[in-house]
Amino acid sequence: MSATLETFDVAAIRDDFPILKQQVHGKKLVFLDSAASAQKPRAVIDAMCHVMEAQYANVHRGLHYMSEKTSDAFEAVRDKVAGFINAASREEIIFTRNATESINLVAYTWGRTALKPGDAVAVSEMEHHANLVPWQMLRDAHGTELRIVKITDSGEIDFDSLEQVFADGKVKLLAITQMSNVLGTYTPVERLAKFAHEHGAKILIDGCQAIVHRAIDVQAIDADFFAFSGHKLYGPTGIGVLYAKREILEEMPPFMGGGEMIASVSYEKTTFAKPPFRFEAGTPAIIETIGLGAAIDYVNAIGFEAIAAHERALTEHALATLGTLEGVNILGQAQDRGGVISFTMRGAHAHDIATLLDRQGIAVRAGHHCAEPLMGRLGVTSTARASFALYTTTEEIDALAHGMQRIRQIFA
Amino acid sequence: MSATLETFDVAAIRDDFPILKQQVHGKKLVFLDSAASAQKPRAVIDAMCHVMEAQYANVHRGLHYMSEKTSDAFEAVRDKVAGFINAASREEIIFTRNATESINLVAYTWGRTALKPGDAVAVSEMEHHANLVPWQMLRDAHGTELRIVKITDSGEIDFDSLEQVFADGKVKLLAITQMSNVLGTYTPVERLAKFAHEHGAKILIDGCQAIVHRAIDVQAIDADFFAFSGHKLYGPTGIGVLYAKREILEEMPPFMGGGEMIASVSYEKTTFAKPPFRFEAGTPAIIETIGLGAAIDYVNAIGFEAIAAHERALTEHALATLGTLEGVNILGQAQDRGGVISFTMRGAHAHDIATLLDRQGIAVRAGHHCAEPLMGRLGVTSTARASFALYTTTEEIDALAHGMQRIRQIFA
Amino acid sequence: MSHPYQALIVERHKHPLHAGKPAHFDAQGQGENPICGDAVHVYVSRKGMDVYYETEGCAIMNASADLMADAVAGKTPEQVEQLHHDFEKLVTTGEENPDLGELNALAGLAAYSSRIRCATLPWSALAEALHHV
Amino acid sequence: MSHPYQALIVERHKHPLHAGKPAHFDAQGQGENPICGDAVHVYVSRKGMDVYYETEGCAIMNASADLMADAVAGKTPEQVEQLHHDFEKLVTTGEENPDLGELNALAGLAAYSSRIRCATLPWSALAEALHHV
Ligand SMILES: Cc1ncc(COP(=O)(O)O)c(C=O)c1O
Ligand SMILES: Cc1ncc(COP(=O)(O)O)c(C=O)c1O
Repeated sequence: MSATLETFDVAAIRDDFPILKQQVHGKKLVFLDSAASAQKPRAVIDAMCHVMEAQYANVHRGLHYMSEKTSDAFEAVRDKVAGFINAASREEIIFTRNATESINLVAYTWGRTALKPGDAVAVSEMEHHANLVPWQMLRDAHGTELRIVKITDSGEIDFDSLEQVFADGKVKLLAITQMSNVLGTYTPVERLAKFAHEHGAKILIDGCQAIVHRAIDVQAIDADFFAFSGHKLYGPTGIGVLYAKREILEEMPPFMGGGEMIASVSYEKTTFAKPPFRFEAGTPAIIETIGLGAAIDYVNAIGFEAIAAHERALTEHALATLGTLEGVNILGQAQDRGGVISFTMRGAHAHDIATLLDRQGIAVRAGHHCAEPLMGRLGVTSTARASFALYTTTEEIDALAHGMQRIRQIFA
Repeated sequence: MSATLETFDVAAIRDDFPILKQQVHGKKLVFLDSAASAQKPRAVIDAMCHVMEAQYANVHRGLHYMSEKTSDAFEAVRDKVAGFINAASREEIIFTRNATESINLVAYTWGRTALKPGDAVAVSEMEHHANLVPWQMLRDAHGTELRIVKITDSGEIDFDSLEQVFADGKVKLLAITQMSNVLGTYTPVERLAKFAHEHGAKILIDGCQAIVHRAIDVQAIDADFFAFSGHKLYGPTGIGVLYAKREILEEMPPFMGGGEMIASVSYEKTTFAKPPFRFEAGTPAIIETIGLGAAIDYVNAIGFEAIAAHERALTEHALATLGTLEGVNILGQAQDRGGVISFTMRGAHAHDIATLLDRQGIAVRAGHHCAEPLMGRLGVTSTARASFALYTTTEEIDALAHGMQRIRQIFA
Repeated sequence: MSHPYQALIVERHKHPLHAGKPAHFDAQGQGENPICGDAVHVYVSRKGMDVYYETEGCAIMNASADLMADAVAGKTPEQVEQLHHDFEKLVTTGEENPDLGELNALAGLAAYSSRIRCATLPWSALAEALHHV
Repeated sequence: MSHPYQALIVERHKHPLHAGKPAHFDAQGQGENPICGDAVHVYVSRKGMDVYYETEGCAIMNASADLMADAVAGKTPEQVEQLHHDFEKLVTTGEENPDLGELNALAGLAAYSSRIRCATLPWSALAEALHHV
């Protein structure tokens, strides 16, 4: 982990990721599917092993050494996450399984109390199912409305459409991605938050993709809710985060019931703990939370300035290289876009592309990327997608371009 | 891992658990808090490392090697869990974060559709909050009733009370523990299931504690729902299981919305996937599920016959040793009981006991053990609790008894 | 494990022998995979088990449909059922089966569990059609 | 880190000097920790800052209450507030503070974050009482 802005040493970074030495079908692994889930650095693996080998017990109220130490390590990650996204306080950080649970938690608790039947939730045309289906389920169970903010042909938020959707004042929540997992588009979240607030709505930001590539400041954004997953941020699976402003959390009823989330229990009347514990029922993902802490340390040590510069160079190279390939069409052309590139090839189905690239050791994803309605908007049924991480190299993008040429030859 | 029924070699087993070599306050660690969460064998740690070092990608529909292999390993654990509890099919196994989520899932989905306002849910007096609070929340949100089945003074289910609770035919669900995490009592789940079914009710079994110590056969029990956590079964945190009969799952609406749990999505109408995927929204706890698979393999290799025999011997030794200590009172005296022993000491608060034992390297838990109403029933505010695992030794129980004597001297 | 894109697969995808909707047919069936948008429509003429199809999807599905039409030609419904069964086994286990002839070109799919459905979709559609005959 | 059960702690737990409800007092306050059932009731006579208490709980809480009564005797409310503040710092950091005298016996608690509340509960109860004076 020897990278700084001046000396972003991708070879040294790759050495931190054991899996990158693997071969696939006898070929060097070229992993271009990090937007689905990123690989894990040695530091994360070691942190998790260390818990299990040397310092493990259930957390909170243990009263013995192993439990005290494990609780301290666990709760220290709450501080770390708060610092990472610049939350005003640690109590605003709730641990969940993944971003999907974070968003569902909001829909089930805040959604069913702060929203009234007839109120509307607005989402954009480029949401992941995780930020669409919970609002559909809320609509069907609770009588709220679901409205769709259109995107432009270049794959950016259409502000005219946004105005229209908010015109009658019924929208009480704008639930929107900070970075599309299909088009790579970044949305202008500060502007969107300001817009939502001026129109009397709260904003929930799906930060799943953005948090991997950019420094996040929830206070600067003025986000009401912010959700992300550990596994895309070089951390383990099984751990996600929901940030929400303290005054909102204070008012929210609990989601699941059980241990940890109570203040006191009797058959007649149970009182719930204060946030964040009110929202964390049962034994938490202790090992995974500590793993997430190590992932944040890893990313911080490299720094987002360096990461963003590296990824910007990769993205530009990829757009230039893939964009000129005969028969290849890149979807989306937002001004502000990151290292997620969806494409199609004339005469070749995305599935065929993915399987044929895989034979060459190159991992890309193909399908609707959990964004079916967006596929409809783009007029395709599926795309192939290459996505970049801090360990991705220019050579890997060249390998992808070369692979695409071979596929073209096969299907020509 | 060289144990068989004939040669249960606890020393060899202890070698499989790296943490057991740790010292605490300069003393040998005596870990008697496994009922809160068990330690992890090398095999589990290795399995998780292996995923992260050599074979990781997001699961399902990956279309590339790493994703295919990871999906296969992940789904193989579903078969393994099905075999472990003898479910009729793999589709009856749903992965959750922990037992708490498993029970909440049932309360939110089945509870809000199959149960009608006025229907009753019955729980026992010795439930963990995880199997009480979700039913209170259902009562308060949905208008169901919550009824309490009494326990006898020896800490067993009071069948007269059970009859009374079911007398008016309103109870539609009996939600009950298979083993008390406070008293160590096993409940007669086959008999309870038969009773519930004869009275037109379903049965949900909280198998969190029992599954660690006994072979489970959900078909022989005729359980409708069965819940447990991986972390108590020598597996990682962040992974739990809900078993439910297929015909019940088919009818259940989804819990959380997002990726993985859909069949197709449009703004107007989303159709949900079949069980089990319908209930698994978002990126699952991939690494942890594979870790759980390794834990099951580990336990199976030793075998429950050997484990149960070892733990029975430990429990008898503990009851004999602690039971005769001046001033020490053991709570509960069920006929069928396992290696979880709660006790109090005259003149010493449970918290003092726990901290003073900790100074001697002995980890026990103290408090209400997430079973506040049971504390009231037992006439105490808290207890100290020692709990045993397959790596526990007789010497450790002797150390506990010795430690208690020293505490007695301090407070005498 | 053999390569999932044998020359024969690519050939049949590019130059299918049985694609298109026939003027006459006795029954039809369809299959859809909403996950990837794959869709197939199968048309059968009872006499001689003459099969045509229309597809929207990947090369594997196209080739599989075309090879299926070849393989079932002249067979009885019972024989088709047996072939379907053997074919499912082929693509899930990867073990070639001499009875399956050119269908064995799809054995390499076994390494790609998420692609198996692409190959079996035409067969399910045909089974549906035969149920309606 | 010092042992959390210094002889003084055990001594004061067993033979408290300020336990019991006094016949006369100016104010009272209470503290409860539902997690473990600990409860404390504090009675203050304004003159001389004379403190008595009733507790239900562990040795740490009992001893802390008794040492607190000693420490605050004769102090002004402002001085009590300062002591309270210093005491919280003591039990969270484990760093002894010469100004705290015998209260330093509780410094070892810092290693047991879940027990710190046992020691601070009497102080919160006293603060509540003084607010009502
Ligand atoms: C009997 C019982 N039920 C439920 C639970 C809750 O388990 P978890 O915290 O893993 O969800 C526990 C664990 O403390 C338990 O002992
Ligand atoms: C933009 C976006 N939102 C939400 C999610 C859901 O994340 P998870 O599956 O970790 O809950 C993803 C991941 O696929 C995503 O890319």
